[in-house]
Amino acid sequence: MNEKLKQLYQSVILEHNNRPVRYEKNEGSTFALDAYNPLCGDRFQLYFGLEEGKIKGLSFHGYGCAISKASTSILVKHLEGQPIQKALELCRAFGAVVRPEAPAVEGAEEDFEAFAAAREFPQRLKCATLSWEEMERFLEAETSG
Amino acid sequence: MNEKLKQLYQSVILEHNNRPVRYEKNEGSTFALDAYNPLCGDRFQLYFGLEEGKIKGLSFHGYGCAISKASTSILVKHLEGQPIQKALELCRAFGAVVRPEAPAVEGAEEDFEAFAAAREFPQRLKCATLSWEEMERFLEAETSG
Amino acid sequence: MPGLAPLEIRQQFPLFFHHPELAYLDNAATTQKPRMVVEALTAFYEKQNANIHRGIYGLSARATQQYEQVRAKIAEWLGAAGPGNIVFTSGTTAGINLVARSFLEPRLHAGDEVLITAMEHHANLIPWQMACRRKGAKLCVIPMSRAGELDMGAFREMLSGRVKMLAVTQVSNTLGTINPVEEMIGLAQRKGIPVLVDGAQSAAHFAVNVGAWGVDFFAFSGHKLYGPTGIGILYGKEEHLYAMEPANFGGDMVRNVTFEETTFAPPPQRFEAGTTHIAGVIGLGSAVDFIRQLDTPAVQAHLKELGQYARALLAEIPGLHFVGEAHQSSAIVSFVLDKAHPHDVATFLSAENIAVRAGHHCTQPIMDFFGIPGTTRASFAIYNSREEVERLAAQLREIQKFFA
Amino acid sequence: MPGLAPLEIRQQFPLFFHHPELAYLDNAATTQKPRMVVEALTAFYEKQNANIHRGIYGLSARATQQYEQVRAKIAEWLGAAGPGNIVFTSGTTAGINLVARSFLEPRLHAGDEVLITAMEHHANLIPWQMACRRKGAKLCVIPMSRAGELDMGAFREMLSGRVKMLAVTQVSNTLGTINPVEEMIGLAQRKGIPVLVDGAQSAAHFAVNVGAWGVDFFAFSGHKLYGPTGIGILYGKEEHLYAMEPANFGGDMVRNVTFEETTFAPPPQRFEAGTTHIAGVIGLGSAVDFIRQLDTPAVQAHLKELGQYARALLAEIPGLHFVGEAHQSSAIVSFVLDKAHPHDVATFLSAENIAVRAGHHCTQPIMDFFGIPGTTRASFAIYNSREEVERLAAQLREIQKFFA
Ligand SMILES: Cc1ncc(COP(=O)(O)O)c(C=O)c1O
Ligand SMILES: Cc1ncc(COP(=O)(O)O)c(C=O)c1O
Repeated sequence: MNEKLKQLYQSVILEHNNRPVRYEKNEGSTFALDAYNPLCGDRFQLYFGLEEGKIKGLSFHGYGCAISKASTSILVKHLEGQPIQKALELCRAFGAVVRPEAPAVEGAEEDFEAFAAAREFPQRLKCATLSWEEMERFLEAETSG
Repeated sequence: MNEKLKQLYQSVILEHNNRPVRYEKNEGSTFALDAYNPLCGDRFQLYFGLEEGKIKGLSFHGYGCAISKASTSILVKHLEGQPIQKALELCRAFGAVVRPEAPAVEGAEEDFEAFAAAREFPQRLKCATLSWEEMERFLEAETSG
Repeated sequence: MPGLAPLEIRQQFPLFFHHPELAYLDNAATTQKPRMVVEALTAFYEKQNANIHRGIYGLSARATQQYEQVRAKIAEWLGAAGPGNIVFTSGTTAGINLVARSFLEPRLHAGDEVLITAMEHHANLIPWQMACRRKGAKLCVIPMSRAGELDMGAFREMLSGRVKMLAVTQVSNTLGTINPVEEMIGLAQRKGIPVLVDGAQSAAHFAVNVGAWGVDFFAFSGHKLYGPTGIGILYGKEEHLYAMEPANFGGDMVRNVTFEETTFAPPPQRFEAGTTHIAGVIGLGSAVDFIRQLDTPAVQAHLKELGQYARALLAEIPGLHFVGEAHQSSAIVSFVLDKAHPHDVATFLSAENIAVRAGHHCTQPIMDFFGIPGTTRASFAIYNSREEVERLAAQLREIQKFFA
Repeated sequence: MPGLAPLEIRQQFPLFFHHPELAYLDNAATTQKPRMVVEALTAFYEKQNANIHRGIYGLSARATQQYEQVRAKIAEWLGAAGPGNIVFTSGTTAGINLVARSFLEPRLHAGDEVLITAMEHHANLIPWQMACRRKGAKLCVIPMSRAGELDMGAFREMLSGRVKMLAVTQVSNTLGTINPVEEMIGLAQRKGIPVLVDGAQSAAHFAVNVGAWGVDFFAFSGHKLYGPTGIGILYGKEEHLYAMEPANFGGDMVRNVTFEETTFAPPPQRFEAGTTHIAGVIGLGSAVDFIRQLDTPAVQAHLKELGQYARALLAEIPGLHFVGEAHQSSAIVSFVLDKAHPHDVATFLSAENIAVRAGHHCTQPIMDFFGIPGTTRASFAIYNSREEVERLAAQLREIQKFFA
């Protein structure tokens, strides 16, 4: 087996894939984003509310590969309780870590760094960013609207 | 200018093109066949009747290249007055002269032979056979029906 | 050819010269191209290139002749009555859409039914669904077993007087199932129901005889047949083709045009509006030459053996479950692993130079039926070998352990 | 490039290596292919071939990337807002048909009008005619003068509130006329009328800027642009593409599929059902690279000069009459001879290795307008030379004598 890939998975991904953060449905939440990639079928729901401009009660459910599931789990871990503006910055910081063309980011969250290895597997980029991009779009609409 | 082509045209074609046999409309004829090649636009009407099983009063009108016009003129010349069966044989004999894959025909009419040169210009085959094929279809339907 | 020597055949495919280590097991998506096909394309562009049908000069006349010779060759190869039955399309998808829109829709009425099977590719599903929706007709689905075999009893019962069309794939691109299309055509036609067979997965390796089958329509793609992209074939019965309106209007498909009125050329020209994919036709002709020069029984035996060998080795991997276990099946093997998602599996395989496909394979309803989001699929062609099957199995075993 | 050296450029086209004596003057039908385009195709098939969009392994990922890079490149080249405006089609004909059926037809009602011009190619005529017929709308034709110039006064008057679409060719493939499309787009859009420009004859050599023009749709073919057959482009405004139903249904263009219901992917994917002509896209990308690396003003000056030179030499031949003598015209020269039919002329030219086209050029209404059955047409491209024009004129002079 390929060593780079093993590393990518072993550092953070397998752990979050096997023990995801707040992996539960919440049909009654104020917001439910649908992060869906029709080309591959990966699909996660992100449940949350907004209280005093902060993301509250964030959880997720759905089905996808280890990378998409782990990246969504990390999203939940980092965005819960964040003010909208800060959450948006985190989304952008995550994107900057995984995108091959993006400049390296100083001081990015540690477990974002695991996904830097995904740069070597560009065909999996979309898996890593699926939920993050959906959330980013939502937050952008919130801040601009 | 190409000598083969000049020969092909000079022997028979130019003459019939410039002085076609019975080149006249006859809207009142019993039959009027429409020999038309939509790819190039050549189009001739063949006017005639049938009397006692013989082609009578054959004339033609229309527009086409020198080859198609001359070959139609020669059709008119040879088929006028012929019994259906003999006319059909002449159509087949003409086809056999011009088609590159056909065996040479013994005793074909002399002015058919001019068109043998058309074998070297297969892209013009359809011009040579346009009216003949239309007539052949008609005669086949007559004899089989 | 006495038996099939994969390594020798492999040498006819330039891609493996550039990727010698690659185990290319994604042949159901597209096949690689033998040297002679690439050379036919190159030769056309470099020596022969001209537009067809309307040119008097030599290049154009020769291009036209070559083009029409391919039509005749394909007619013969498929067992069609003549070249007039062969329409050049851009692929299977375009062919099926043409039939759904131009053949079925005008004769479909509210309350009518269209039959497809539970294992159709989206290309042989959505066009019928849309025709049904536009006409208020009903799309009925022949059910299948957990093994991925059609329920022929149910099929017989569904063949009512309301059914206006049956569309079925000869081979499932996801399950590998070979459907009894000849029997199905017979049953449907006894009730006067026209049948389209989707030959995307079968045309390359199966003996097709549209004439003997009496099938109404047969569609396939060049690119899955060792041929170029952007070209495919729709076979149709002559009376059907004559009854159909063209899908596209333009040059080269008309008899007469004025601003008030247009009359169309007879088929197949009627369906080939505009400048077609001339080089693609030439390349497809070369691909058919390639296939015909192979020993078909040897090819079939080779693929059967590869499929069986793959199933035998993979069956021993703990936590691996096949998706599709039909008795009659082609060299297409789909599976899921208990702990590893198909994409992760494919990524790990890719890192070891094994190309497989992961996902729904454009058959979402099959995924829904089995309650899974996707499968990993290995699909074989003539250049694949037992050694590649072994590499696949060995890697899958490690992946399964890694994720367990 | 300081000026254009036809002989040097000619060396980039392998066809002229195999046919060194050929004066290829049928470029309005299809152009020859430079070596780099053929090599891009070969390289794709030999080193890169894989299906796109759904593959996780390296080959497929790279093919997808290359494919989408071509889309972005073409968007930039055309001055489009982004790659989302660029739909890969099989050619101009397919693109126009898609717009007529999916954009115009749903918004066309009985009594509405569609405007085209008196000089449209069948591909930019019949699709609109058919849409009008199906909806009981009226096809209105902007008249032209005997010189082959549009009557702009009449056009302005025809721009009523009933008009739902204007479709116009930028360059007439028969007359050579260059139409004032920018002005026409402006006039139509001031009345809220969407405009399609047929770029089949202009995309290769004209500076196109769909963004600056504000045109709604722009369609052209790869094969007339030094690119492969079977591939073309439809540019469309984003809001229009979003509003349009796909023409074909199948794989890769869906969001969700069940037997009951299908939802579609956003454009442009929505319009690219099934496996597309992947190699053709790669080849088209290379053709655009080829064109961009040329010095556009020099190309235009060269073609203008060739056209003018041809018109000057041919004007001296007794009994020769031009068909199309617009003030603004492209390097396309159509003519008739008093005594010789166009086909005979083309045959005699072909025997001297001069390839021209004879016939109605898929513009029957133009022939009806001039009361002729066809023309002989010489159309020039970057590799043509003054010497070829001279050969053409010399032969025509002899032909005219021979038939006189
Ligand atoms: C002005 C014009 N429009 C449309 C077309 C049709 O292009 P294609 O045959 O490549 O679809 C052509 C080419 O023949 C043309 O010259
Ligand atoms: C069974 C089946 N039908 C139809 C298709 C569609 O073929 P294409 O994408 O070449 O149009 C495919 C290929 O993906 C297939 O496997």
